[in-house]
Amino acid sequence: MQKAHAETGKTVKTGFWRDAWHRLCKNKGAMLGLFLLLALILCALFAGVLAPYPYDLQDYSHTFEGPSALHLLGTDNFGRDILSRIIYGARISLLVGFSSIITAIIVGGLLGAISGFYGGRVDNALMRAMDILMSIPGMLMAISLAAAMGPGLANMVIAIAIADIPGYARVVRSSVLTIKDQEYIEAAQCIGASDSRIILRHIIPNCIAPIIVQATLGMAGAILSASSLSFLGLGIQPPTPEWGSMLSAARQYIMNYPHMCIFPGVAIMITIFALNMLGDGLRDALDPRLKN
Amino acid sequence: MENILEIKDLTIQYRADNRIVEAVNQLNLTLGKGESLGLVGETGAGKTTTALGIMGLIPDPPGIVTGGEIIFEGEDLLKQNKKRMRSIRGKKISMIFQDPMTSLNPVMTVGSQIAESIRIHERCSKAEAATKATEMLELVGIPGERYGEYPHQFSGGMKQRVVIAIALSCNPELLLADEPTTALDVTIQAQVLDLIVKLKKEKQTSMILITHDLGIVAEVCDKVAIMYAGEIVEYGSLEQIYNHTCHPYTKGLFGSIPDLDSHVKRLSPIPGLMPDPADLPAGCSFCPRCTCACERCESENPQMIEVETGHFVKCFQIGKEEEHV
Amino acid sequence: MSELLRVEGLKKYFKTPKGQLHAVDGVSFSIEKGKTLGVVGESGCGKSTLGRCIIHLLDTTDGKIFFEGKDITNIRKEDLKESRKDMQMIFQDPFSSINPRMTVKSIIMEPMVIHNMYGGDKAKQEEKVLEIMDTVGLARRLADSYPHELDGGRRQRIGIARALALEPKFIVCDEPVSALDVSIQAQILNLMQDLQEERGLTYIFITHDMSVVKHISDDICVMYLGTLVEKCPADKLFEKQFHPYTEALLSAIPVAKVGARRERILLKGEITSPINPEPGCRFAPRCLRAKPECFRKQPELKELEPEHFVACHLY
Amino acid sequence: MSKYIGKRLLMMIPVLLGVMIIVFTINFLTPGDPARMILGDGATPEALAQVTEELGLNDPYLVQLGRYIGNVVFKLDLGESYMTGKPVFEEIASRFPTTVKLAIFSVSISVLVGVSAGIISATKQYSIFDRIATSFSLLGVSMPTFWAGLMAVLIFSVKLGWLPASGSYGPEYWVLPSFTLGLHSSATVMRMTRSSMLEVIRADYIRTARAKGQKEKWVIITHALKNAMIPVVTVIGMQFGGLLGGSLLIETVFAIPGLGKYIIDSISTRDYPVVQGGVLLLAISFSLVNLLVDILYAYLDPRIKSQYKAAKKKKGGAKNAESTC
Repeated sequence: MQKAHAETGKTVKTGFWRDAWHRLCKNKGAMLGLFLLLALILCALFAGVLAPYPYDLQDYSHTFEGPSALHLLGTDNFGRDILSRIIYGARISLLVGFSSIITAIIVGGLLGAISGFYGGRVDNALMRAMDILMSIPGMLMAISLAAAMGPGLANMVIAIAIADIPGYARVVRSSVLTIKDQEYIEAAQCIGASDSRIILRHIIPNCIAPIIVQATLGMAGAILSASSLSFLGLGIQPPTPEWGSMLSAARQYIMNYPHMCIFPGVAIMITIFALNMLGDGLRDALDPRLKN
Repeated sequence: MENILEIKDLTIQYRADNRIVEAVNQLNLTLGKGESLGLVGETGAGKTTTALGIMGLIPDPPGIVTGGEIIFEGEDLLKQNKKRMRSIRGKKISMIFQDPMTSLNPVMTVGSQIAESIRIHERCSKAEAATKATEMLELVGIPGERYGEYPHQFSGGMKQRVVIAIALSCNPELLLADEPTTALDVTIQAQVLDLIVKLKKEKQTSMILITHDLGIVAEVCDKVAIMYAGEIVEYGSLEQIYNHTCHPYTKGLFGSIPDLDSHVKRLSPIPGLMPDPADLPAGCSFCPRCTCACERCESENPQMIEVETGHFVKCFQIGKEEEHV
Repeated sequence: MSELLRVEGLKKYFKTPKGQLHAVDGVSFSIEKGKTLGVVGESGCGKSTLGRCIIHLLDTTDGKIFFEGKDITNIRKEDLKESRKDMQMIFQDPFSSINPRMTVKSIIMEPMVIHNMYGGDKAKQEEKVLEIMDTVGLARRLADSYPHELDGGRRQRIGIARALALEPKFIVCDEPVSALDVSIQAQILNLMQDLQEERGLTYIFITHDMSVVKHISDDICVMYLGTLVEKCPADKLFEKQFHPYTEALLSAIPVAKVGARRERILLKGEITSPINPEPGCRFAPRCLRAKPECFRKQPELKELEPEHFVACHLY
Repeated sequence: MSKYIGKRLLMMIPVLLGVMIIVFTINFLTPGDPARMILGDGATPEALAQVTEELGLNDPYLVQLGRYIGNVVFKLDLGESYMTGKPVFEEIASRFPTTVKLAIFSVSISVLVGVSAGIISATKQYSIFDRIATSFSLLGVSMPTFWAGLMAVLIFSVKLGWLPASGSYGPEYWVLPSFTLGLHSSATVMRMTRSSMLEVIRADYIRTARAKGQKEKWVIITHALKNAMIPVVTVIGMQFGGLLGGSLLIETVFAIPGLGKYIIDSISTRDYPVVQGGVLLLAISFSLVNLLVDILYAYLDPRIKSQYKAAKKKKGGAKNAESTC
């Protein structure tokens, strides 16, 4: 199609990101994911405006109430409005997911890039270290780190980030290795480009796409880990509203007041679903070769 | 001579994202028994699609055969059911694929891949099939002991020999060879071509050799069909095409290859590029690149004309010249 | 005529888990200014490695490279950048040899930016880019296009334009037309010849295609498993070959003429491994005329006829 | 083959040492005074000092680390539980079988459901089955395990009353936890199998098999399956790690007295030797599973096996001519 345009002289502005965006727009699933994600981000940003009640407002005359017009998703054991707590909870989940992924990508990406670009002994040493880290299942790693460091938002972010680092190091390393093999890297050496220019102008722009995909899917994983940690009492502590810790508190009332257990879980599910859909869509959009 | 294969008005399209690509466009072709036909064209001309069409292996989606007939030994292959097609594939018509690196199953021994083909079409025990597969291996110049080895233990040329052994294991009537030597080095190519020609003679197989290399065609084929943008633009015997070239595209192809014997300082290439197959010109598809195109070429698609016995050309200019003469 | 590049006993070994891979093993030749040296051989013969050693994309294991009389084998990093202006390379794969995230203009301009040409004047550089695009036959309107919008032939023109941007004297061409269709291949070959005439360029033209190499070269080197087996002027080689490998190689080329089929010499077996090679002639295991001596000692390059060098014990 | 296994076993040694170092270091950095944990809050400073000295807690990090590794490797000594005073090894060894049982049940369910659904989905791409299965798997991967467990309890125990909600007193108690874990991880296995199958089905060697006239069913079974399973096996291995991590959550949700719940309980009682030992044991089991995966991998993919054979016989090197260009 584009060839035809070039042929007939019609100048249609195209670029890699523009094309990818067009492909993404055609993907209904990805658009649904993006829409849900934007909605969640809005919830998190404007929780104060959107939530019908403050998240910690206790009302002992209305405890354990099922969904009603007053409390759309019902109330909990302290009579707090579950909807409001879920809306505020989006803040924590998105914050934890985002910051732990950014940390993991920066550290893991750097290690992977060094490993892939320089190769040899550095690569060997780093990759063996990553192998060792990866031989402890991620969830187990996060749990033991969280247990050692104690509960709290920052500790949870660090625990999740550390558990995720080896994965990113591998992804970045393998894409750097693929790009390093391309002839255009040799061509850049040929015209006298310095190492830093090659890394900045040629390698990084080309491995950003797979990193974005990994980050989107990884953020889903990080939010899952965060809620699991909080569920086990190792993450966010009450009364701060967090979906996992809400479920942890609701567990003992499952026999009689199941609504307390359902809605926070649905919130987690929607978030993860949105990120997964968007991630899958991005993968197809950013790597057109995969899709035939 | 009796015709083993007759293709009439074959049209194959690929459909994706509201785009219709005419890969093969009203193609007509006949092949006599025992003949070798060279199907020549550049990337995207629709050569492989034609071969896959004959095999009934067009990937669907996105490919669809939208019209025409493929008559093989009196029956129209496009009208046969799946079961009948399976009994023809590998038995009566078989195919050698372009890339020997990827066309063998990496987790099966080469011997069992040959034996599989024998077991499908011939009533025989496993042991008999294995014996026959070993014979086939030796026939293509690979020691029988290597029966139990895996494809990755073979070099490219050796793998292509295995592919040939698979294709010829059931003595097919028609062999479709799709660029069988393009991926190989010159000296290995010579070995493999020699093998194909030798076996073809021994087994009296008819063959369609798909290639972009006019040199290979000159050495192997009796008939030549030149393909451009999904159509046959010139068809005739080897002698007719090479010594009485008519179509401007064929002339352009010959002008593009450096000659080993004479000394030409400059080549005379065809200007421009292959048209986008999703957006073919209204008239003759070669018209935008043609040096002798006229107004009629732009608007009207020329028909095949027989310029001499058995030599067909799809070009208005040829008819004109004849008239002038 | 003056000599532009001379290579003496060039060796490049790679370490592999199975042993030393002798990719290039003692190759010597020289090229005169404004001429084209064709290097032919089959895959694995070390021709690409040779090109990459000359252009300093790979370090050489042993041997010497002289450019305009200066020894540039172990050139310092700062000097290397300077010498890049004189020596450029055109790559094989029109798809992987240009960065998919850069526009045509920025690809061609990058070398000028790196070397701060035209005093770093952006407008001047841009003007120069458009001029080069004209020279290589790329329409100016494509300047802001991305490579994926263009076909193989145009992409290869971008690669050529990038190499020309520094106005080099010497270009290593690594199979520049083998990924292209014949009609496009002819266009690119013509372009390269025109450029050579206009700018007095010197080429090393690496290829596996005998007819292309004959067409474009003044001299031809035939390589087999890292060694140079025969070297002589292009026309001569096709009239008379001495080395049995060259003979077989030439006889294997299919000729696009009716009844032109020559007596074909079919080699036995396939190329042997370049890892820890046995002493003696590399071609001996496949050679139809090998003598016991061939398995013991590697033959030297001898001048059998004026300008015709052969490395073979038979002569 | 045995050489390959031997090499993999040797490679496990540094990995296990590394795991021990990590587990010990995490614990070393944990704030809190073990002596106080053992003696309780009422302990005198003298007693505290004595216990600290006995446990060697005043020694430098490396000395403690060396002692820890020495104890684990040579005496299987993981220390003593602060809570019960019994050796940690005994405590966790008695609970480990429960966790292993749960993991094996769930992995079986996961592989059975995931692989078969993935294969059917891929071979019938875009069918109703495919759409339903992909939607379910997408929901599956989006669900936290523990919430899936809670919902299973809500539906099957609270509402329907079919199965017990917690504890482990008989076979019926295993149904909910194993299916929750198994179906949950089958979602990932299914997605991987499907995409791997889809990729393999498009491969050239599948076309070769079809060109032989092979029935579609056998094309899938003999050619596609083994190739498609190569990446899936790796994912199943990774899933096993996920299941071991997931068992901590699921055992907590269903109150199953396994190692997972024991670790979680010990975290809340700050019984760190137990946590340390438990995590170490789970990490070692994961490494062993990965070893099994690697062996299975070599069985599925002859290319890995022959890397080791080629080193033995020198001929192999000469046959596979390396390309250097």
